[in-house]
Order: sequence, then C-alpha cells, then structure tokens
Amino acid sequence: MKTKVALTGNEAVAQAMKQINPDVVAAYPITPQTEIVQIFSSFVANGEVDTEFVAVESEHSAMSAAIGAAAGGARAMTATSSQGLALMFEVVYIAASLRLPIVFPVVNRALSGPINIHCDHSDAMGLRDSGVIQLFSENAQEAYDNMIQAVRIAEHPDVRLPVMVNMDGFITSHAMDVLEVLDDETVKNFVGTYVPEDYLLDAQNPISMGNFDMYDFYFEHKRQQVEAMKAAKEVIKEVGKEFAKISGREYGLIESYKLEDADVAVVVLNSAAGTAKGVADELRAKGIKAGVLKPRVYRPFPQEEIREALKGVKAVAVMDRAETFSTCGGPMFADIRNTLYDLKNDIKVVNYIYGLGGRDLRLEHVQQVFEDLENIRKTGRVDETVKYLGLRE
Amino acid sequence: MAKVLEIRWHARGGQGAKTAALMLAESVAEMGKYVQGFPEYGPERMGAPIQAFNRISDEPIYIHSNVVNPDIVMVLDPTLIGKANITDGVPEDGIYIINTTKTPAEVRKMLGVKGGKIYTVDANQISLETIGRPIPNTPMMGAFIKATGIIPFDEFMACMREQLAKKFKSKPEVIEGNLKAIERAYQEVKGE
Amino acid sequence: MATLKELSKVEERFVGGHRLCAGCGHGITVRMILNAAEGSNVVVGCATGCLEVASTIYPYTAWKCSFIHNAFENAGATISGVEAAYRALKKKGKVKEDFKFIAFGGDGGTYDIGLQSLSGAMERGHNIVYVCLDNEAYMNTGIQRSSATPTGADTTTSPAGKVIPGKQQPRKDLTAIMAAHNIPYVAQTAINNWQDVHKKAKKALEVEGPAFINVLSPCPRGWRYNTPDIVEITKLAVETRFWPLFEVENGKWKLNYKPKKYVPIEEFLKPQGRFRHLFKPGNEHLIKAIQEEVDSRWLALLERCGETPELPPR
Amino acid sequence: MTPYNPFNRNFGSGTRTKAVRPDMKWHELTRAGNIYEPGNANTYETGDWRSIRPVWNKERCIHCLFCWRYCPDASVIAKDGKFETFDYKHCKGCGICAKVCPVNAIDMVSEDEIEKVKEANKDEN
Repeated sequence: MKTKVALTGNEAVAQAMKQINPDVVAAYPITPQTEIVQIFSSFVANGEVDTEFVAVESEHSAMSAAIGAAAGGARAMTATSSQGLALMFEVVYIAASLRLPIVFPVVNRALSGPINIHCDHSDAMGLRDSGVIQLFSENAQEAYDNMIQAVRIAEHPDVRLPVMVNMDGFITSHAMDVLEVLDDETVKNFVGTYVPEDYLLDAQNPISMGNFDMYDFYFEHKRQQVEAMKAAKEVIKEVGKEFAKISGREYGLIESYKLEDADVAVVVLNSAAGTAKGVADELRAKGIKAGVLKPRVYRPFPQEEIREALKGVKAVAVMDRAETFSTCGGPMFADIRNTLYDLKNDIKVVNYIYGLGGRDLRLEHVQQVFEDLENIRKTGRVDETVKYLGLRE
Repeated sequence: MAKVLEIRWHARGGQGAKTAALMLAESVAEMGKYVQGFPEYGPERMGAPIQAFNRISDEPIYIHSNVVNPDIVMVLDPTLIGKANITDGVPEDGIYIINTTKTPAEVRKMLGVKGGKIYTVDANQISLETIGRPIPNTPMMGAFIKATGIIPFDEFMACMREQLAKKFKSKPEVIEGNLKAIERAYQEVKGE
Repeated sequence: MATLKELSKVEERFVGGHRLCAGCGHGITVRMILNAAEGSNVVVGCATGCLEVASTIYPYTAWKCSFIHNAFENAGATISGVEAAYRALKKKGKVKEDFKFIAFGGDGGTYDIGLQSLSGAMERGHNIVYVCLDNEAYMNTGIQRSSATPTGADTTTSPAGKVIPGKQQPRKDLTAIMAAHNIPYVAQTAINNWQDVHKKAKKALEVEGPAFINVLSPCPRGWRYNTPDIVEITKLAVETRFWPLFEVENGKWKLNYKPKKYVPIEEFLKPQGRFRHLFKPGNEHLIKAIQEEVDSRWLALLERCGETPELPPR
Repeated sequence: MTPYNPFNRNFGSGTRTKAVRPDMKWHELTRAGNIYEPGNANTYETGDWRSIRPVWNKERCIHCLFCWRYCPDASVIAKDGKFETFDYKHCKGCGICAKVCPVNAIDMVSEDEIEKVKEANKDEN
C-alpha cells in the first residue's frame, strides 16, 4: 500500500528510518540535520521503534559508536551534516575498511569557514575517496527511497559497505514536498532482517577486528574494498529493480533525462537536477536538443553508464556544488571529463561551480549554461573551461 | 649507474641499530660519499629482531626501497645468528660482519654460508672495556672499515673524532673511549 | 579473595606471542583484568597505542575474546556502540549469552585525545568497564609527554633542557575527573598489588553501569628503570603516595591503602632515568616542589575519603 | 641464496595461521583484515627476542605463582595451581619472574652460555 503524504526531506528520512527500525542509532544534532535526530528520538521515546538510541557527545563518537554497534552485529545508523561529517572523516574511512554496512543520511551543507549553514556538497565531496557508497537525492521522495534501498545495498554480502544518502540542506531537508510512502510492513519485508556474517557478539566465534595491518597485507585489503565497490554497482541496480516492484519507482546508477538525441547536456547532482530538467524542457520547446544527466550514485562512479549516456552529445557542462581548489574545476568535472576521454570524439566538457554556501541556483543560471553550450557546439570553441555561476565577478 | 654498496643491519629493538646506521651514514658522508641510512619501522618492540639499512656510493643515490640483496650484513647481536633471516637475499660473495665471541669458521658453519667473507669481532667486550657499557655499534664501525676498506682508516678516525666531539660536547670524557673502541675493533676483527 | 593457585587455573585470554616490549606493564595489567573476568563472555575495545599495535598484528591476535580497535580517541564511543548493539540484540533474542565489555586505552588515549569520548560513554551510563593503562606518556610514538606525565619528567616533548627541566605542569587527576561523573564505580590501582587490581576489576565488572579503573602500568623504556624491577618501581609509586590506591563506589570515596611511614618522593624518582636531571646539584628545589605537590594531593585525598588529613610519620 | 621475502617479516618463523599465508592474493585473504582464530598469536614465536632466559630451580620453588602473575607474556605455565614450566617459545627474557620470586628459585642465564653448554655436550657425544 502506498500513501501520498506531504513531508519535509528530514521528515521523510526519519520516516524511512522508523520503518527500517534499526537496532542502534547513534547521532548528534547539527543544522540542517537536527530534525532527523529529533524526530527519530520521539519515535524511540514513544516506543514506535525498538532501536537503542545513543545520544552521543559528538559526530566523531556517533560514527565510532555506529562502528561498534555494526561490528557487534547490529543494524546501525547515524546521520549528520557539514562540520559533523568533517569531524567524522577519520572514522568514516574505518567504517568502510571494516566493511560495516552503516547507513547514514547526510544533509549537505557548506563547510566552514567562514561558517555557513546552507547547502553545498563540499561535505560529501570531502569523503568521496573514503570508500563509502554515496547516493544522491533530488527530492524528499528520492531521499526516502534511497534510505530504504541503502540498507539492502549496504548489507549485501558482496558489498558490506557503509552507504551515505545525500540530500540538499534546507532545499530538500526543510522543504515540504509531496511524496509516496510505503506502508510499514512493505518496508519491513523489503529490508528484511540483518544477518551479520562475523560479529563481536558471536559467543562461539570470537573475532578480532580493526587489526594492525602492515605493508604485507594492507594493500590487499584495500584491493578488496575496490572489489566491493565494483560489486556495489550491480547490487544497486538489482535493488533498484526490486524496489520498483514495491513502489513503482525504478532506480539505476544514473538518471538520464532526454539524452537520447541531445546535442547539449548538463550533469548535476541532487536538487539542482530538477531545475535543470525544467530548463531543458523549455529549451526543447524552442528546438534546442537539451538533456540532463543526474548521477544518483557518485561513489562508486558509474563510468560506463555515463559514457554511454553522453556519447552522442556535442557539449557537456558539469555543474559542481563544491570546489576542489585544484584551480582546475570541481570534483565531478574531473570524473566526467576523465570518463569521456576514451570516446575520442571531441565532446567539449566544461565546468560550472555553483551554489556554494547556499547561493541560489536560478533558472536563468541554467539557461545561461545551456546557451554557452549551444555556442560551444556551434563554434567548437571553449573560451573558459571553468566558470562560476551566480558569482559577482 | 655506479655500483652502490648496500648494507643490512640486524639487531634487536633498543640496541641502537638505527643509530649505528645513521652514524655510519654520517661519517661516510663526511668523507664526500653519497649515503643513505634508514631503519625499518615496524610494530616490533624492545628486544624484537629488527633491521636497518645503508647505501654508500660515489654518485648520488636515487633508489629508495629497502635493501633486498645486501653486499654487507652487519649483525649487532650474537644471539640473532640462526634466528633472524640474516642470509636472506645475500649474494654468494656477500660479506658478514658479526659481533660475537665465535671465530669466523664457527659462524660460517652456523650460517651455512659457503662463499663470501665472514668477519667476527667481540664488540660487546671491546665496548665494555673502552666505553664502559655494552654498546656494540661503535666498535662495529671499526670492523666495517677494516672489512670493506672503503675509506682509509686514518681519515675515518679523524672524521669520527670531529663527529664525536660535536655529539658529546658536554661529555668529552666519552670521546676517547669511543675512538678507542673503533680502533680496537679495527685491529681485532678476524676474517676468513 | 581468590588465591593465585585458583586464578592460575582460569583460561588465559591474552596469550603470549604479542609483540609488546619485554617487561611491558601492559601485558601484566591486561592479564590481571581479563583473569578477573573469568567465565564471562568478553568483548574488548582498544584505543590505538602500544597495546593495540603489539597485540593484533595481522594475521595474529593475542586476544582469545572478541576484540575491536577503531581509532585513537574513540575507545569509549566504540565500546558503547558495541554495548548498545548487545542491548538491542539481546532484547530481540538475537544474542542469547551474557557479555561483559571492557575498553583499554593508554594515558594518551584516555587522559588526552579520548577524554571526550570516554566522558560521553560514562555519562550515558553504558554497562562497560574502561581501563586506563597509565604509563604516563605517549610511549607508542616514542615517549612524548601527555597530561598524565608527572611534573619534572623528561620526555621527548618535555625534554630536560638547559632552561626547562622536564615537564613543567602537574599531572591531570583523571581518576577524580571520572569520579565527578557520578558513575557507580571508579578506582585507582597499581600492578604491584595484584589483589587490589583483581578486587577492583571484579567490582567494576559486576556493577550495573559504567566503571572506570586507572591502573599504573609502568613502561621500562619510557621511565628508564631496570626492566625486571617493575613491581618494585610501582610499589614505590604507591608507598611514596605518588599513586594512591583508592576507589569511589556510588559517590563514596575510600582509601584502600595507607603507607605506614613517610617515604620521600626521591625514592620513586631516583631509579628512573626520566627524573635523573632532577638529582643534579642545584635542583633540590624541584624535588621539593614535587614532594609538596604529592603531599598536598595526598591530604586532599584523605579528606575526600573521610580520613584524618595528616602525613605519615617520618 | 635464500630469497629475500619482505612479506615474511611480520609473519615470523612460527607456525602459520590456518586462514592466512604470506603468499595469499588479495581475494584469498580474510575480509577487512579480520582475524578469526582467537589467540593465534601464540603461533608467533617471540622467544627469539630473548638474550637471557629464566631457568627454574625445582628444589627452591614454593609454587607461590608470583612469577605466573607478573609475566607480561603469559609464559609461565602453571598446572593445577603449581609452577609447571616456562614457555620458551614466547618468553622474551624480561627477568621480572626472577625478580618477583621470593625464594630465588629462578635464575636468569645468558642464552650464549646455554648455547655453549649445549655445544659442549654435543662435542662430548
């Protein structure tokens, strides 16, 4: 049974967590994630979940306790944002290397300094090489759906990795949106019970975890993690198909919007993808063949799918809501350009940094991007590879 | 590329193999050669068998890996013979310089080595008598110079004197003892 | 109180083959604590440090019980996560057996970088025992000062130099800080008195809720005493009242051992290389100041324990 | 020439663990570096760290087991509440046992001496 409801992104995520009913949640409040912790605490207080809620004293401890819980054999979760994720940085790598299926929503927010509470993706991008799976969500519906699927992806025997579910701070987290939620029973059946393979609380089989790994084995264990990430691509697709059966909404690694015959395309994550799709529609009406590619999964990076989706396009703009300070553009730009290199068909790829610290991305910004792409397509000339959108220059 | 002389030290954690490797590197560098001296950083603690390495060359050294096929093996602790993998990767004509009371022939038998050269010196006793403490790494330098002949002994001693004077500014009384230890080891080392 | 005869029959759960230094206090302490946990299923959490690095070098583990190392500063949070998992899974019938939870951290991982995580775990009331293996400096990285390092000690980051004679600040009183958490059980002990360690470990494991034990666990390399003398040196720490044995049970302070006579602090300092510089002529005032610190702390402790605040007869 | 294998360094010369060998490829090793053989460190021999060894004097021993209590390496083996033997495979020769013994029933003897005695005996045979 599906019900249409109006919820904010944070409420939708908390709702998903309630239906998943994890064994342990360890979390710490931070804007704009705080509501998730608050709402979930009330579920605990009212006996609506069986979860042991650990109200830790920092995000570092939140992830540390989640690691302890997952290693103990529990289905464990946490949630955070921005500085909180930055504080977790060290232990996120450990969660991944210990192969613990911890699911955690991240409400994307700019990193200090200067301090800022609004959306950009610098928090998530800082952990793109940590070995966690990163899902991105355009709206509350996707955040909700991703949370539920994340459990299955994380716990799959071929994967066993943490999954970070991203959504845009305030834009998605605090905006009321209409979405379809599944009933509790359906979610319960979909996520199933977690059966850990090896865990600390197995009295018959004691185990040592987090051991000291010298140069004689560390490298091999890292290679294992790569393999798990490779396997995750297939698993994400499988879980997406299965999810379609209960929800009617299918998910893959990317969402390809009107790219089949597109001349120009924009690649963009999270909520801005919606704006870009709207603009593409307008341009289509004017006869410009515009399309949008929205990676749903950023780590592992869906290279083949993206290459396939963009192979017919003449000019591509990658929109990054984070800086790398490499002076060579944003993080996703590097990945996309690398992906298209092998096509050897002279696709022009440019980069736009936008929306840092919550700077609004307006329709005319995206229109400008497509206009630039049309010019590049016509002239074959790129004046500037990396540009800033909505910045006073 | 010119031939690089490679050395591997075997000792126990806390015995000063790292110091010895660095000291040797420093003094050989003073003589105008290019050198490297580095320990292996492991999880092992005091007492565990450990290794340290040197490279010596007349030209700049570009390689930065561990020494795998040492020309010379230096053993600081006599109890390591037969325990640590002293002969691993050592070529047929490799040189062993070992702190022990045993004769080269005895050590040769223990190591099961046919070719090459084996030198032994009782560096513990020498250091006890000259420095007053069993710190074999200083006399081992003397044995090294004798066995390899890569630097004229007098030049080496002059250089060591300078270095020790710098190092023990506040304790000049130990300088002579250290020099004596090197000289005695130079004279007393036996090889075959 | 069990005898050594009886205790020696308990299964060994920290086995030989670990790579701690010869004569390391941690090997002794950990064996004593796990020995007291006889018969229980145990999960050990461990902060980064000598103990962890030396006991779990892949593919070898010295632990015969479940063990988890996470990072340096989060042993408290990690073990509280495991304990939360236990409560959740026990409630759901997924774990049938009873478990005890013990976290080990060095003084660096406990007094300093892990203090917040430890404090949080204690405040939240998890049913865990946190054992601090206090050897008074960061030994794993090569003897750097920590907030547990005593005044005057020569470490690589508080070297005894020409101008500054070793560590300048008094040591942090972590045991008192833990007592201020109003948890069921807090104790300070030292390995020279194995009965005391055993009794306190037993109590800590038995109480419902968090317990903290601070164990003086000497490091021959960092303290620079003659390795076989570990029991003697620890005893001197207790006899000089540098390291008093006491416990705080449900808020009630109790002194567990009162030295009969006044043993001056020199007796503890003298055999240790890290205090050698204090004995140079002209440095008498430094030792005097350390003695004054020890005496005033002792008097304050006696008062907390409801004892007459007086120094032992000289 | 014995080939140099850097991967043997941390593996030691003791008995191998069942689950892991130093030549194993990445997909053969245990996941995440987990160790599934509790206490398998006892197959790793630290006895070769020792340059002096404790030697038990049966006549003097009163079986107080202080040596057992204070051994950092669990290398004093007690049986039925009595001193049984030293585990020389793991004893690092720290000398604490000899020091805490109230009746001097443990002598610390240099490994060199023991080696010499052994060889002398060999020659006689």
